[in-house]
Amino acid sequence: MAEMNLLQAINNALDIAMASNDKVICFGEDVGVFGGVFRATSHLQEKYGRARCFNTPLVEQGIIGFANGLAAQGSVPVAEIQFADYIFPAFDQIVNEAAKFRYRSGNLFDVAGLTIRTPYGGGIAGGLYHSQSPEAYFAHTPGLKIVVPRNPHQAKGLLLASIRDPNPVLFFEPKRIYRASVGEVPEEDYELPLGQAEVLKEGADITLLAWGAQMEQIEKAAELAEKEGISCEVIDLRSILPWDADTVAASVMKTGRLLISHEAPLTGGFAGEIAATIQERCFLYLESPISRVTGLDTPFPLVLEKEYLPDHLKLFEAIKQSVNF
Amino acid sequence: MAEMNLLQAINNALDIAMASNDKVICFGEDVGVFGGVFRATSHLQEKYGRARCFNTPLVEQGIIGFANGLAAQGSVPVAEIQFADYIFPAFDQIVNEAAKFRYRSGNLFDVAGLTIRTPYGGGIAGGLYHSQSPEAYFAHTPGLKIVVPRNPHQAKGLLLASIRDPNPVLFFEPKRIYRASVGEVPEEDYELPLGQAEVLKEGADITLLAWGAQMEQIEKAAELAEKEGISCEVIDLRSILPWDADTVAASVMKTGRLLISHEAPLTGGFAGEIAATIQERCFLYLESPISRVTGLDTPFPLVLEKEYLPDHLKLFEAIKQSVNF
Amino acid sequence: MDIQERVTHTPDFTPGNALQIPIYRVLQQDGSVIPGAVVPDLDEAQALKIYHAMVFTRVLDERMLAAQRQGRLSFYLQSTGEEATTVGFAAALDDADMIMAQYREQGALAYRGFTVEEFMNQLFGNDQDYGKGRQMPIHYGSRELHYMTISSPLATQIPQAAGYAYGQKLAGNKHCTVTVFGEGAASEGDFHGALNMAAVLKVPVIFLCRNNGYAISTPSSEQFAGDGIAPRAVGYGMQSIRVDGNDVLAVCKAMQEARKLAVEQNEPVLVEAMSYRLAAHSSSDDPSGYRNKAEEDKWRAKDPILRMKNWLLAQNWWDEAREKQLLEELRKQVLAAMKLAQQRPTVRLEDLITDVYDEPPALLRQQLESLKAHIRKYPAAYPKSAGGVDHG
Amino acid sequence: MDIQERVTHTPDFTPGNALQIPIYRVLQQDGSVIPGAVVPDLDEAQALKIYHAMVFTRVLDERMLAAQRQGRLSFYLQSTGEEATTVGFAAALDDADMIMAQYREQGALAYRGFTVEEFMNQLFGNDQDYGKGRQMPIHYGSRELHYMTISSPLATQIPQAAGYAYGQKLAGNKHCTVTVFGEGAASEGDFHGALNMAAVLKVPVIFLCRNNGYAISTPSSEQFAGDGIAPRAVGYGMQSIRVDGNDVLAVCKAMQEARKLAVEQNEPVLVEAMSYRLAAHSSSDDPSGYRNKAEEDKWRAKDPILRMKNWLLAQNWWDEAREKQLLEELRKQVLAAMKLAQQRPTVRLEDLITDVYDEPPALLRQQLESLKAHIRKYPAAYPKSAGGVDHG
Ligand SMILES: Cc1ncc(C[n+]2csc(CCOP(=O)(O)OP(=O)(O)O)c2C)c(N)n1
Ligand SMILES: Cc1ncc(C[n+]2csc(CCOP(=O)(O)OP(=O)(O)O)c2C)c(N)n1
Ligand SMILES: [Mg+2]
Ligand SMILES: [Mg+2]
Repeated sequence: MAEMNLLQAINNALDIAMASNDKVICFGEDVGVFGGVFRATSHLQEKYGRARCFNTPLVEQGIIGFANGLAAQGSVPVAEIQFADYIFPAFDQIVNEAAKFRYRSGNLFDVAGLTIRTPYGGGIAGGLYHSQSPEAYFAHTPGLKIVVPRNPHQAKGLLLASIRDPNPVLFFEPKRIYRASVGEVPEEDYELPLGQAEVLKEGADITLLAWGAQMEQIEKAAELAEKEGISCEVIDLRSILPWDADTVAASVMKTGRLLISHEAPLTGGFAGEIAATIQERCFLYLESPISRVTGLDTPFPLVLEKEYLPDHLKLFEAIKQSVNF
Repeated sequence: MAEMNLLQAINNALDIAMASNDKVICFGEDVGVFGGVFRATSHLQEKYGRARCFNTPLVEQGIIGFANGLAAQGSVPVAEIQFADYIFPAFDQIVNEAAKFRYRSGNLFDVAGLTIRTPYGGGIAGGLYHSQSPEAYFAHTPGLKIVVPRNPHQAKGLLLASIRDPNPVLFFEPKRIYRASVGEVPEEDYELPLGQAEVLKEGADITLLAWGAQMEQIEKAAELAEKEGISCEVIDLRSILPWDADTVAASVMKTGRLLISHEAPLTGGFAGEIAATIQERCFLYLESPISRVTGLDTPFPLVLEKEYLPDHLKLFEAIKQSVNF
Repeated sequence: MDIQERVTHTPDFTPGNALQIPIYRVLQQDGSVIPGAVVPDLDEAQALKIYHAMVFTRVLDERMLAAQRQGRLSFYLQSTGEEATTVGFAAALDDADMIMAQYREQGALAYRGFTVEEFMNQLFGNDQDYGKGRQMPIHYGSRELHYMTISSPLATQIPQAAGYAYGQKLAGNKHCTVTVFGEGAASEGDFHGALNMAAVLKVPVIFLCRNNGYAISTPSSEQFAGDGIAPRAVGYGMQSIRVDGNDVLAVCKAMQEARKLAVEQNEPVLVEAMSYRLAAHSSSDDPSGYRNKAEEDKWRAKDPILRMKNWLLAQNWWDEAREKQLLEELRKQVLAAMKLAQQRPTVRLEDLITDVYDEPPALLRQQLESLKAHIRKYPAAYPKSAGGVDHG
Repeated sequence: MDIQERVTHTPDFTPGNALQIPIYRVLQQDGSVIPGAVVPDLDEAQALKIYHAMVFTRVLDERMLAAQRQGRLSFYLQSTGEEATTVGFAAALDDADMIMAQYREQGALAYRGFTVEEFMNQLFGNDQDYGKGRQMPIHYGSRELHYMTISSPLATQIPQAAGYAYGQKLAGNKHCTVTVFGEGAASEGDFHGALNMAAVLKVPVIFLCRNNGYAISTPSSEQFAGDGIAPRAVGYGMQSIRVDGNDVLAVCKAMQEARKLAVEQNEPVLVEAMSYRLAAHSSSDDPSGYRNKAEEDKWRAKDPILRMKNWLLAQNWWDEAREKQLLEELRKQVLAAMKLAQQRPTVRLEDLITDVYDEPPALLRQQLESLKAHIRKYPAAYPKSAGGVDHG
């Protein structure tokens, strides 16, 4: 075990992936010599050479198009998009191409090896274009997997699993806690399962569900609630697509209440999908409406980002409201 | 009044919009001399000249980028994307640019005049890439309006309102019924309100909600249900963003049941957002879980598209299931 | 930095037409080789193989358009007039080079040996279609023949080809990737990203643009303002050549040379083949709305198949009797295969949910089960699948 | 079709370096005009106005980076070394021409008269910021000065500029649009769509590329393989010119000529200004990780402000005393304005939801009301807004 922050855990996972399979290739804007603007790919070019870790020109649609082709050829590309806010020029290559590659060819061809890493989320004074959480935009796309880790240990195991998963995976990294989240991480190679939520804490009165950096807020809110005698079950969804409805439904059947939180705007956010599914599966068990605590239905602001974000206090209030419905 | 099909109604709306405001400009792939591959822009170049109706090069991101700039300048661009399946290269210009233009500039600049028209939907033996219903991909984007008409009369009034609305509007046209949907359309200039759902039929037992071409299936299913003594309230949502939660909630408070249908895949579809909102607003009124009848969570198939689509029989079964819950 | 040394003191603009790239041509329409022209090495067997593929393609296109008109097929798309390009480029490659095409390159597949049955299975989306009846007709693909399954969104295959070729370079297998696209598709942003990345990363890829004058109804004069597509290569520091796309010998030779640059020097190359889309864009299109017959006739006179035939006749490698026999045989083959393909069973209901992921996730399996139960209840409404709902 | 007449019979490839566009330069570093060089018409007043804007920009950049280092500002981005480009191009325009820039063009705003207070209000996101505190520092905009609000996603403004200019052409107002972008941004797909559309549709737009050698850490050798950006214009049939971006006279003259082509002939033009990003990419960056000091020093010796100063001195339009006074004044101005801007109230809570649409829809109004109620409950947790929650 070693103490690592989330960035180091990601760097470590990439290092292990590249060492254990010479088909793994990392690239993106500034990922070469410089090691990426957040330094997630530090030293990889030094270790594995320019052919396997390199800068690309500044063209996201080209990067993902190139990655799709490389994956189709049998390589294992790990492409970085510098900020999740800049993934949209590659939307077509992800949604129309990567996601449909295997299906449309009847499994003649696939982009099994593809992983796309990108930092997401707010709380860093980034304004409209360095703060977005676009996971829901992709979650409407059969054929993709979507993963979001909450801490260094999770990040390493989930990233290694994503790189090796035989499907294209979008890996969203919570950049606000890149350095702030520190923890013990096994030094060896390990994987954590995709498509499975994790119950972090059992509880009786309400289920709290989130992913990524938002888990921190959820856990803080749960502490506040516990002090008022509300017993919270806390779940990290971890995979947005396919998502683990069974674990969530089992929890809600027990607690009778569900609160879901994400930073992205409410309307069309992934909490909506979860709420829709769970109200159907747990209809007779629900004691109060499923509650969503999210960003506002606006672009991401700068000066008032604290006001915009679903923090632990807003969550705490929503917990009380749900329990006192 | 004149009898028109849906395409003629759209052509007529564009004609009126161009005649009544010389700032209205129509362009896109093949929209010039040819009048568009579906002929929605027929004769407009002849009437209004090449400067106001023209072919563009084949580049969706360029078309919408160009349209954004033109709108910022004060013109009223009506850009056509040939198929909704091909809108994704323009995703960044729509989601990061058009939607955020006014907000990020503090209202110094806007793309008020922008309208994007595009044919969507399946049922035409189009397979993966001539069948998609991507409205939910955009519905997670504050700043956009999204409109889907169900018939010629609606199409004309909603398109005229969209072109004149001081916000960027995405206008999805149900291409399966371009020619099949025929009806009386007033010849004069008129607008129908954006952001308002329409109750087509009142009923007591269940609320059926859809939009666009799917309304036909919903109405057929309602007929089948009525024969079995189930009284259906039928609502056309018309605007996906902002959507009219008040009308839907009022209906569900009355009927106690809600079924929502769209062609797009279930997961992340807009029915999820509606179900999440309505379960919250109508919690104590719901007599059965809100039901979603949608496309499968796969890309759009070809040979088995009938099996894939949420047709009137699937809807009818779901209605019965909801009522007999 | 070299560029810093080149200085001028007058504000002279480089004109938009500073580069005027000529068309490389070998054959005249009468089949004679232009004196002094550089011809590819082609022996009789290969020449006849090429010709055969060109004629097959023409016959296939004619018959299948007719089949579409008769309502036997939902959609078809011909390549008439461009067979010299689509067959000629494939003939210049190693058969294991990867081809990532647009949709009008059935000639290349024919040259590589995609059988008439394989064509038909895709066109009719039956149980033998590699694509499992998911894509519209003409979206062929073959893993065995190193031919990437066609995808409708234009130009997406261009950066993918750069990536594929990068993988080939790393694998060190001395193969290249050829991506084919229209002059219309070359307007997409993906084209730009692809060529620039390929040039910077030095990958063995050949970008072959079929400049056939139209993108559906849009003439190339409304598609670009410059001297076609080839000069763009200079903007990326990439080599390029323009070739007469109706001249199979020129296409073949240009592609052989391009392949050498790609495979031996890891140099990407842009090749522009000048031709004309003689038929409608597809069975859904009617060109009379946007171009005149005189223009079509001018190009019909440049028929690439006739040109090659004339050359073969001049070589004494061909005669009219064999021509007649070949045409008859091919027509028969196509009709017979069509009949068979149409009679085959349709795709399996299960294949609605396979290949979305490597394994169908739980939700998809549930969706399939509900669908099956529904079809059992209303078998008449789902004639394609009702029969197979409980087996297969 | 002219192109059909140009024929060759040998498969000769056009090399990737077929076009070598020279750099147009007027001024030497010592301020002397190169003999025979074509210079722009500039009278003393305009020359001094340009110089003033350049020096102001440098002072602003220095002070604000320092402020960022002191933690007074979350972010800053300097334009050091590129002031001749960013001020020089603006000086060649009509003040009502639209500018759609990338983010490093504060020089153009300064030239147009954006006041130091206006700069500060944006940088500190206070109640006077036109952008209402929504975007990061340096995302300036001014409707009055025809300067489009900066947007972070790169290259998106390039096709927008083509569209804006099309609207100007239709309006017949004899104005053009100038869009500025880096050589890195020129790799984006939007660049390609924009230039091609502008060329085909003949719009009065000038594409000004600041080729400053780097895109964050990526050197231009890993950004493109060709001879920079200017030769790409030929691929679109568009005129182009390359200019020494550290030579304000050359930039100004080239842009004056480009503007004529745009406005008088509706010809889009590509202008490439060769320069160097002397500072870090932004306050978040440290270039020591990817380039060496020797390279920076080489370029520091080509300081564009010093070059212009030397010319002004040679013209007898300037002296050291005035230089000293100007610097002192500007520094004082900047510091004073910073202090004021920092002290101003912050943005209104209501502005969280305005401008998403022309009018906030019902759901947004509800969201604001809930937020207000929440802040009233926990005022200490929301210090920026708690005070104003019930008024303003
Ligand atoms: C991204 C995208 N936009 C639009 C279309 C619709 N479309 C299909 S073919 C075509 C024209 C293509 O022209 P070109 O590339 O010149 O090829 P050609 O048909 O001439 O062979 C268009 C616009 C598409 N398939 N994909
Ligand atoms: C679409 C997009 N991708 C990535 C970024 C992150 N980014 C900001 S600036 C920059 C480099 C830009 O370089 P260049 O265009 O040369 O301009 P310069 O900074 O040199 O002035 C990058 C990659 C972005 N803002 N937008
Ligand atoms: Mg074409
Ligand atoms: Mg740069």
